[in-house]
Amino acid sequence: MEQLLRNIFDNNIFVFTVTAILPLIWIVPYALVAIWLERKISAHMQDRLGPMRTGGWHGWSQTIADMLKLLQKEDIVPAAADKILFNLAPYIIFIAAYAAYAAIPFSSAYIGADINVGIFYIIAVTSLAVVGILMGGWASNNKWSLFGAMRAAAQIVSYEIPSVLAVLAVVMIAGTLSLQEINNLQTGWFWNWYVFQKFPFIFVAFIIYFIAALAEVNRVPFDIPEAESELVAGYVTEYSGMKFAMFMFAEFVNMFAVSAIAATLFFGGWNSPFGDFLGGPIWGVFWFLSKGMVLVSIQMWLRWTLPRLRVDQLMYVSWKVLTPFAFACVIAVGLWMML
Amino acid sequence: MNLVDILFYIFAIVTLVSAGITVYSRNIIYSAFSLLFTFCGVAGIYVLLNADFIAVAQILIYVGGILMLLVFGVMLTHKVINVEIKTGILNIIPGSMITAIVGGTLCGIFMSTDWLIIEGVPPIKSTTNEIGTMFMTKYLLPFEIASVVLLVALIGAAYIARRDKTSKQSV
Amino acid sequence: MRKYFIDIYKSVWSVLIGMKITFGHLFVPAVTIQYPDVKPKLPERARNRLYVNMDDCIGCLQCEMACPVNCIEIATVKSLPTDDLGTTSTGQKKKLWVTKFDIDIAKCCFCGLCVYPCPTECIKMTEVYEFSEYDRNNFLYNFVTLTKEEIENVKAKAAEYEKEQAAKKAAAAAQAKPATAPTQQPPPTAQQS
Amino acid sequence: MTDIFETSIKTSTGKALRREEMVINMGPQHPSTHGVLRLEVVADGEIVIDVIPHIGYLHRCFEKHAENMTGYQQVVPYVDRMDYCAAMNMDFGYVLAVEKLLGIQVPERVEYIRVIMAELQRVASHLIAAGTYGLDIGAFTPFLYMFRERERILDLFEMTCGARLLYNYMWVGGVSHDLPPGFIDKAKDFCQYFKPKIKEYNDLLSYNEIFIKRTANVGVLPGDVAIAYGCSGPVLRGSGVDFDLRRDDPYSVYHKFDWKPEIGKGEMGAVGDCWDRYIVRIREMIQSINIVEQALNQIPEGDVATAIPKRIRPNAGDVYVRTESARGELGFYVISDGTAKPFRIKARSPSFVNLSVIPEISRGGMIADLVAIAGSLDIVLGEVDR
Repeated sequence: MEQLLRNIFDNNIFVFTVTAILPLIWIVPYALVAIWLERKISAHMQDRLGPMRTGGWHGWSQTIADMLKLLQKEDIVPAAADKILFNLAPYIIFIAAYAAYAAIPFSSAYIGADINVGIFYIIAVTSLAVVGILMGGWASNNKWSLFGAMRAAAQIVSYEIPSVLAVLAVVMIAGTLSLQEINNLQTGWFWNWYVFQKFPFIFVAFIIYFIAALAEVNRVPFDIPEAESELVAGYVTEYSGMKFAMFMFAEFVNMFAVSAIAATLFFGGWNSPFGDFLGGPIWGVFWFLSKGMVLVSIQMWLRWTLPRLRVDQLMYVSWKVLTPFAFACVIAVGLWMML
Repeated sequence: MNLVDILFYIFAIVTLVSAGITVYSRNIIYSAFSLLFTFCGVAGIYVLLNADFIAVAQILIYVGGILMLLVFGVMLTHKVINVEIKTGILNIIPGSMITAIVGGTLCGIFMSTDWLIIEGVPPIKSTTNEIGTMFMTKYLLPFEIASVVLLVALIGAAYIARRDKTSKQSV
Repeated sequence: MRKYFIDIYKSVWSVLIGMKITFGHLFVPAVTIQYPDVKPKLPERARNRLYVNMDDCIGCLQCEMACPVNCIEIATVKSLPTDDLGTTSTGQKKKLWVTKFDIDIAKCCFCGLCVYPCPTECIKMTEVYEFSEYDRNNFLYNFVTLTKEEIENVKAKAAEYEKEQAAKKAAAAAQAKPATAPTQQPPPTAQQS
Repeated sequence: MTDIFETSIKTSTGKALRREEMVINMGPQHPSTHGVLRLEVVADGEIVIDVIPHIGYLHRCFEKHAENMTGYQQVVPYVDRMDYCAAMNMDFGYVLAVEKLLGIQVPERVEYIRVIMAELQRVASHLIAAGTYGLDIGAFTPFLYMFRERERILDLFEMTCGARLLYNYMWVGGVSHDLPPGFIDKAKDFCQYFKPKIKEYNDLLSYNEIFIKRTANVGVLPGDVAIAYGCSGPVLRGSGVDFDLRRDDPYSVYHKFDWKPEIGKGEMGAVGDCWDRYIVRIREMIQSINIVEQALNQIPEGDVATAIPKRIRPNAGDVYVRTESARGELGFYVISDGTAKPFRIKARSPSFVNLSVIPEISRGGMIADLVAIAGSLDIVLGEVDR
């Protein structure tokens, strides 16, 4: 891909810019569709219909209309807020969400940067979001926002541990941190996917990763930083207009990012489930995106089913359930590999 | 001046300016948050030095761990209800003396070192494997000592944070 | 330790049950309706906007009395014996000019208490429920059918008639001086006859 | 308040760490206060040290209004608006009080209609209570399922009296309309339709492990404390006290039906925790549906308007009548001075009394627990503030 672009444009800076922007071409329509999908899924699960009027077929353009509305809204900064940090926070959160896309392999031909420490890099940059959340929550100068920010920070930091351990189990089998190579190792039929290897340890690792990922992107049942019945809206309480949209956007971008990582690590990424059937780079994008979207849909499904945990129970789940199980998985996989 | 040079200067400027804010800002929160950019700038310079693993570890540990701890500390030790958290200027004379001594020493070392300059950029290759191998062979003892120290710190922290068992539990 | 594993098992199991239920509902037809396009059929007793059929109103003020929020305001003027106001659909003879019949629908609490006492069934609650307005003043519904001039005219006539009556009465009183003690006639007001 | 202050966190050397409490206002505009209630929370981090409820944001001078009405009948729409989630129960209590003052005996059919309406209203009210409780805990979907069923009850009410929320249906001496044709069949259909839904709620919410973990052993209200505070209704029964005015001080025709009050048994934790209060409501719905079915089968024919007095002018005197509303003991104390206007009406509203235990049972919990407790008490602010 990069070589192709280099041949076309013959200018390094331009090539890098184009490569960097490519995921945006996916993310923006994805976020619009995902927000619409979330509404529709929630509506149908609740025997409703959801948005039906805007745009014709099942209100498909509702999110676009909402975006336009948010764009036109007055940009309100509370008088008591710390203006610099208040304005900076949404961008940091978005940067953290978007930076992960640099190392996500969309297809065998396209990856933003095929770095050797791909998965490690993604784990590192997503932790940047915590800083943004703390910044936004503190700068709002609202006690509820601060509560939300504190909860978010504690939660994301805690859940990084089981998720990293679950990833480690896969990395141990693959023997590499590069996502593109991990994908290459899973080619062939779907039983070559890591989720079916070393059964059931990697499967358990996947469950652990998925639960931890839910917590890291603040989805139900781990949405306590935003818990609308407790903290109103947590750290986004004081935000409105486009800045609020940035938070929302980042949340959905993050949702896909963690789903994409799960798809890559456990479900063969851009590999077709049926060997060479519908293989190749172009179909690879299709497989990758559909695997990601299925996982995103499961996140939504869970959200509209479950109540939310309390702060201490959330910590309990992380430290006393997920972390020991993840450790057990890592050790079991290690022993299996030694045998 | 090629792309890598431009990037280097960008990262250097980001690092220096944000480090300056960290030091000179009267608002502790600003100091803490500008550390974010310092760490990221340093990580960028690591990348330019072909140390990809170190760069990522820098972000993960310093931003995800240490900066978080700092921000938490600042927020929790003060009345967080108010945005105004200011520092005063204290100990000007001893401070400037120490600064002068440290700065002078560093400058002296910088001038007297015979810098090794290599022609051309070496090919990028992963440092992860080598770091892993080194940890498990040559530097096993320091590695293990570090991990034991961390474990001790962990236990100590858990001990301090533990609720006093003798007093009646209320929850 | 055993409780720990039972808890994990129970959590996973109850989550799966919940997911099964919500997934099943994905394919259940929606129970909601697309409101402005599809409108629910209201039962016949539905209580919504008030309507007054002024042809039948005899100005008895029963509804005004019954209203718990005082949103109805009625003023009446006595008609002259020569006037013929017609009869209501129930055959009652109308005796009063209704010069004011205002309902402040913004105040109305839709309790329906005004409907029951009406002797001619002229005030009733209709099925109209979409009557939002941009201006609050539009919520003051005037039901009076008389024009301003007619009202003035009626009032003037009534006042004249009162005067005449008073004069007549005074004359009559002057004539029948030695009769019973002068009883003060109650002042003619816009009260129920 | 004694316990929590003594157990400050201590270092290993026994020195107490300095703590700073934060005063945080939950409400008046807050999603989990179910209206406009302000809870002044003294919190140490996430731990609630004290709660001070501030009420009065929805005060509409109901009692003063009632003294200035044109008559006793005009008070009914105002009574409706006290507990807007259970307006039928409110009407029921008030008209019983005025009827006792007047000494009217209403026809038996009216009694049956009133019981059917009151029990359906109790189901509707508990559906809101349980649904919004799920919402407080974070589950959105059960809320809409419960509202789906509630809409069917409201449909029944609408075809009977024309209104969906504030009915003004029960009048002194009778009801405003007789049951419409087809009502009994529709109501029976609804009862059949509703019974299996309880299992769905239980599977989706009541026995969900996360829900249990959030509510069991949270906000434990022991029976004696509940009695001491004067709690009533599901809050009292959730604490294991077997007391229901419909059985213990029967009014109307409740003695003719076969049912039993539900009490909390502490299945998931201590007796009187949030889960008990919640499950009592769920089970009461089944009992209410039972009563409705029996009443539908037994309802006699007759005229509903015979006992409605033309003019309500009770003799001077006073009367206190208590009924079991959806939220507990609803009492009306009515004083008449012999005129057509009530001299004084005092309402003993269950939500107001139940709200008073919030500080007692939420100290030492977390903010999320406070939300769970406030939801489990199921207060309606219209009734608290009147």
